[in-house]
Amino acid sequence: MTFEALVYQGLIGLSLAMYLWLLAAGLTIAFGVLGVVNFAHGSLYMLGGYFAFTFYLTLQMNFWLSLLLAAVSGGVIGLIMERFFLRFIYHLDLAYQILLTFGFVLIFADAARIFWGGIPLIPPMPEILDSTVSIVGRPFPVYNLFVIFVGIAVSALLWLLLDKTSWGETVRASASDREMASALGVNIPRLFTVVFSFAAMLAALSGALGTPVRAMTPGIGTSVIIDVFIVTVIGGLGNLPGAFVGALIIGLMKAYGVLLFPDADLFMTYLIMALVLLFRPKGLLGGR
Amino acid sequence: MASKSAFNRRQFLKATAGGVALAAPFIQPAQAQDPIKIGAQGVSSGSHADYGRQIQMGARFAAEDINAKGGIMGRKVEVLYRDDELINDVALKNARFFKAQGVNFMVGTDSSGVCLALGPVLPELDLIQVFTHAATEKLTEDLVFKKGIKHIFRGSVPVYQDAILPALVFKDNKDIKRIANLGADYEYGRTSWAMFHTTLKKFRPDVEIVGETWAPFFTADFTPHISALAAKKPDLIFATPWAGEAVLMLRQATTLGVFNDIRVWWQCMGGSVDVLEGISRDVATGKFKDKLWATARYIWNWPNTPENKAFVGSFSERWGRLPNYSAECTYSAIFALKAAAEKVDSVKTADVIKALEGLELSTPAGKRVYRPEDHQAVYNVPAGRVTYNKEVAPIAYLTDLKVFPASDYFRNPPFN
Amino acid sequence: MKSWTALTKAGLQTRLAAAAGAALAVALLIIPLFGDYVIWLTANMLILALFAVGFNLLFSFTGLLSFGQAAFFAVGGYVCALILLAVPSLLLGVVGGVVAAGVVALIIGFLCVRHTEIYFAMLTLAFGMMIHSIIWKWRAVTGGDDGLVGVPRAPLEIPGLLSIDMADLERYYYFVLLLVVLGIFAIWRVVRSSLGLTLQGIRDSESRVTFIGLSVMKYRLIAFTIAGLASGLAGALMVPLGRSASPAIANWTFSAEPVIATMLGGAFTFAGPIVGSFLFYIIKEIVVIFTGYWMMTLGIIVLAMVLGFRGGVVSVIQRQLLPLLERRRNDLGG
Amino acid sequence: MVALFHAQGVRKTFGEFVAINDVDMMLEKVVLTSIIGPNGAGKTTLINLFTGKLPCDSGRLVFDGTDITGLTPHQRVHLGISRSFQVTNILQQMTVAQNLQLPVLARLGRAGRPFARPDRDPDVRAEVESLLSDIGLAKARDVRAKALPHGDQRLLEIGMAIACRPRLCFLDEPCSGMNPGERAQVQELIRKLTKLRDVTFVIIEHDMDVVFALSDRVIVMHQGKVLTEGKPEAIRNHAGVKEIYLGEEVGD
Repeated sequence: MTFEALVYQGLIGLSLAMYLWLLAAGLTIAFGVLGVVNFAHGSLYMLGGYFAFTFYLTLQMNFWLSLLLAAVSGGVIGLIMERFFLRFIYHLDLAYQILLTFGFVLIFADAARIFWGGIPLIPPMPEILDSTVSIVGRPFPVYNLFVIFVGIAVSALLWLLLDKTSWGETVRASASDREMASALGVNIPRLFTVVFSFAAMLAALSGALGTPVRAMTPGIGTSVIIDVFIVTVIGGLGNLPGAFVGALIIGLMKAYGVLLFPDADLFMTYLIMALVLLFRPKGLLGGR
Repeated sequence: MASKSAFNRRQFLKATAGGVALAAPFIQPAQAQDPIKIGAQGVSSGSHADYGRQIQMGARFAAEDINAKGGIMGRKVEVLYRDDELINDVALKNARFFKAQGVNFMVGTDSSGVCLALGPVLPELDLIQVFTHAATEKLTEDLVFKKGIKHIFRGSVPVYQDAILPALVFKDNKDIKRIANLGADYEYGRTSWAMFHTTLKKFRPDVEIVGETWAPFFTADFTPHISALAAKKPDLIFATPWAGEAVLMLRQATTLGVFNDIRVWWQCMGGSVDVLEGISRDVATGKFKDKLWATARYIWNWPNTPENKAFVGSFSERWGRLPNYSAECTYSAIFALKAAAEKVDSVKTADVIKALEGLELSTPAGKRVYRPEDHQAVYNVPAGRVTYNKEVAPIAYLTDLKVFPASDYFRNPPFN
Repeated sequence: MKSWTALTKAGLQTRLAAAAGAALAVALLIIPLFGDYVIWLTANMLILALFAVGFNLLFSFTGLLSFGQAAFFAVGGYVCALILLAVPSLLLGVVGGVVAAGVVALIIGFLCVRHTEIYFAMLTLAFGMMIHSIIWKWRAVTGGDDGLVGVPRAPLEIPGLLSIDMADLERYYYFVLLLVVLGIFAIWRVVRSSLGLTLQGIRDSESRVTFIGLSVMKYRLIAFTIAGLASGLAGALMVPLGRSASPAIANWTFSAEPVIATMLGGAFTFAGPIVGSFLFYIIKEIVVIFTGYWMMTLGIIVLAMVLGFRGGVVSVIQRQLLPLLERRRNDLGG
Repeated sequence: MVALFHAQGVRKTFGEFVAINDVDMMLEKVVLTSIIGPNGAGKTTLINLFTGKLPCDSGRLVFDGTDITGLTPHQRVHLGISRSFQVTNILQQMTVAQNLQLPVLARLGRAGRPFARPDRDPDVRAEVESLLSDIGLAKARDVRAKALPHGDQRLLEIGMAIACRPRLCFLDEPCSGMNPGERAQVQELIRKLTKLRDVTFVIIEHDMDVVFALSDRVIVMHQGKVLTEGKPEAIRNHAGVKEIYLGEEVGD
């Protein structure tokens, strides 16, 4: 692999990693705090995409606003999921939680068909981002740079939010020890609702970010979720920095994989996950 | 062969006679005035839902058309539709359901895997299916021609036209020396690419393959594949991912500025309405620099015949959408069944099979001939450059149409 | 007194179960009278039932949630298909499929049983999808996404003993019925056996079982392998039925079916997965008649089930119906 | 007196914290030993190391002449070391009888039999019956363990520990949360088994009445080290012991 390819594919991989990172961040935070594995997390990505499409193209809103509103709408969906459904099954076996969220996967997939139809939807590329810059002598999409920027910005915000605010403290406290947190007078139910809908927001943002380059179809939710699981498990479930590392690994693997082992990319991702779990049972950076 | 299948059938009926007696609610013997039932299936859930929708629209539209003109031999046509989810076992279940509902014929099926699974079971069901989307050459070459399964027919074009037609279109273009493949990593992508470059190399030994990448089903981001190919500076990129994947792949290609450097992007199935609808805006804004070429197994703006115009007009009126190839193929398949049945004045499977073999029929797509050897409907399909003009159509469409006689690019028995 | 009610309850339960079993048996035997479609559906239900019962041995009786059972189903199916395409012997195909599935389960299980809870679920998911991508990629052998098609429903032959033609769906249905019943019965015996006791012990308290001198890993692996064998048998029966094998049966979405069926019928009961498998098909059959949006409907049902009557159908019967009946008995008695 | 169990220079650290600090310990056959010490002295950790729940950082464990340092917990059980837990650890979903069947099956090497009904195995039955009467839960035979009152659950766990026919049995606070009656029953049971089956019991206990009434020998631990050991009377009047227990009254 030439140095040029190394850099160029590397950047491509980095942008892939950022979509995964936004998704994985939400999934892993929700797991860390609520202890719930959300199969519908990918469906929230899909809904985020559709929302962004509707705001941006159908309602002719400004692109940035559409991203924001899409994320918020995703958050609202998440809020409803937690407040009226998940809330009642925390005490139950893992399988019930998985099954419940799987039910949402089915519902959202058909809902997308009802509201947006079966055909792939893709809005035009916003002018400002619709160009390329020369990197190692080759045109590189500005949009991918934008995605990378957003990914890093969100990481920074998450860090500030969780490490520098009192709210972040309570989140981390209840992530490490629920009883202790509630003893400290944290309103656990409210916290759960907020955290889950925040996680949903991140998923929706990832999807919204994807709309101009990744057409939305009703089945997209199930096709992304497995990658996200792999990412979070590699990093360690409930471990935020772990999710970032996992996203980088899978993103770069997908990009370089095309050059190195073009015939085995799916297999490689699963292999990586299996190997990590075999040698670091709780993920690379350790999880719950 | 026919006699053999007849024998199977008798055996089959004998075996289930006991069941039939008590299964009145499931199997009604056909009387003259009962409707002729046609079972249609395709994928209408998940990412490819629009293809099943098109099959459904085509079938229902054909039925309405035929019934308006007095039905088939005076009997009304009734269409039953089911979602096959692109899964073999669901498709087989649906076929059994149709059988139980006493359908006379079956049409549809999107996935190659599904049609290959369904084909061999048709004799057991004693039902004809005219496949109207699935493109694998194995269906007609292996199952019909080599294995002699006479219940299989295909009204749509096999991979020949995705793969061999472009070779014919570009063989004389001396600027194209370096070709690359962005393949869908499954049989359809593998076969198409193999057929394309072997055919092209026959005419143009000087052409070299500079890159091959394979993307699995349900790929959300093709940028790694596209950039890997772009690095190889190809003149022509041959791409097989279809439906939603084609739409997002083409957008990603534009963001990578691929269309500045290449001369041609050949998009298999790019002429499909859902894809054209998806990429219309980019076409309108010249994102593809007129370098995007595509084909489909039927396109609404060819042939330029009154029959086609009438079909397109009334179809769009009925459904508010332009007909996709799967819609036209299904529509025409049902008319083929009508013609065959009326020709022998019977809806018995064996009779209709005989009648369909060699049947000539004028359809919106032009004249179709059902080859007796492999039961493949032979008809011409154009390839063209993707363009946009809202005066002509609300969505992107194909222009600069290159039409070759089907005989040039259809593989012929004995398929060696 | 306490023991008396306990007794009658047990008696009532067993009698009720026996009655239900008998009714089911009769129903299953006369199924072919309702025509091919019903035969076909029922055969599929039976196969899912066996698949789910195997899954449930892991889930309810060992405390492991596997999300990769489809892998073993697929191995069983594909190996059976490959054998049938080579040698037309149903028995050979089925046995071969089951053995292959067992071996693969043994290997994957060995790597998985160190884990529990979500990590076990994720690891099984990963290995399951590895099998899926192998099947998808190894085109020379598996036919890639086209799968293996035109698999003959070969006759059931034991040289010198018997030879039964299976071309006829009805005959094959009885073959499936027989093997599924045998398979489920075997697992039922396992659950009631010393081994079953050990597994349930592990479910209740890993450390306690360790400190009465048992290797938790070893017995988890045994359970995992048995579940793999059951999945493999289910797969090996499925392929000759549809006369094809496709990668879809190795996909994680297919691994979800036994989970849903088990939850639907009732986890932590033995009959749950069986009842659930039948419901799973019946519900979908009914739904698709009324709407093309079957996914949404199924999803709503799943939600209602998880939130509404959690234990699933079977335990609803046990918890709600039986007490009523008992009260009746007691009233009559006193 | 012969040494049944010998620990040499056993050490265990959790990060910075040294839980067990190079402990040497000799446990003699049929000498009922109690390990006492304030909370955090490392009593339970020590048992976890001896029984294999935790691996030793360094040191050597010898049981009846064989080095067991590297053995897994269940291997140690087979050699004759069993234990109960500080927090009740029984098979909640199963009946009392089943809770006792399992260790018996394990000892007889029949726990893996795929088709044999455990309750139909005459050997198992006989032994379970005697265990049931030993721990006085014969009446509760068919009750689900989780439905038992706390005291009975503790008894059941002791029953499971001895069902392994151990030669060395560690009981971690066997009497915690028991009423006087049950305590008496436990002491009675421990004495009986020591006599009948030569079981060497090692108990961790906070209730000094139990300790002094029961023990032949008392080991006092403090901050991961053995502070002192000796006959109960000696310990009762040991100055250092009083000191570390300051506040907590020793004996009455």
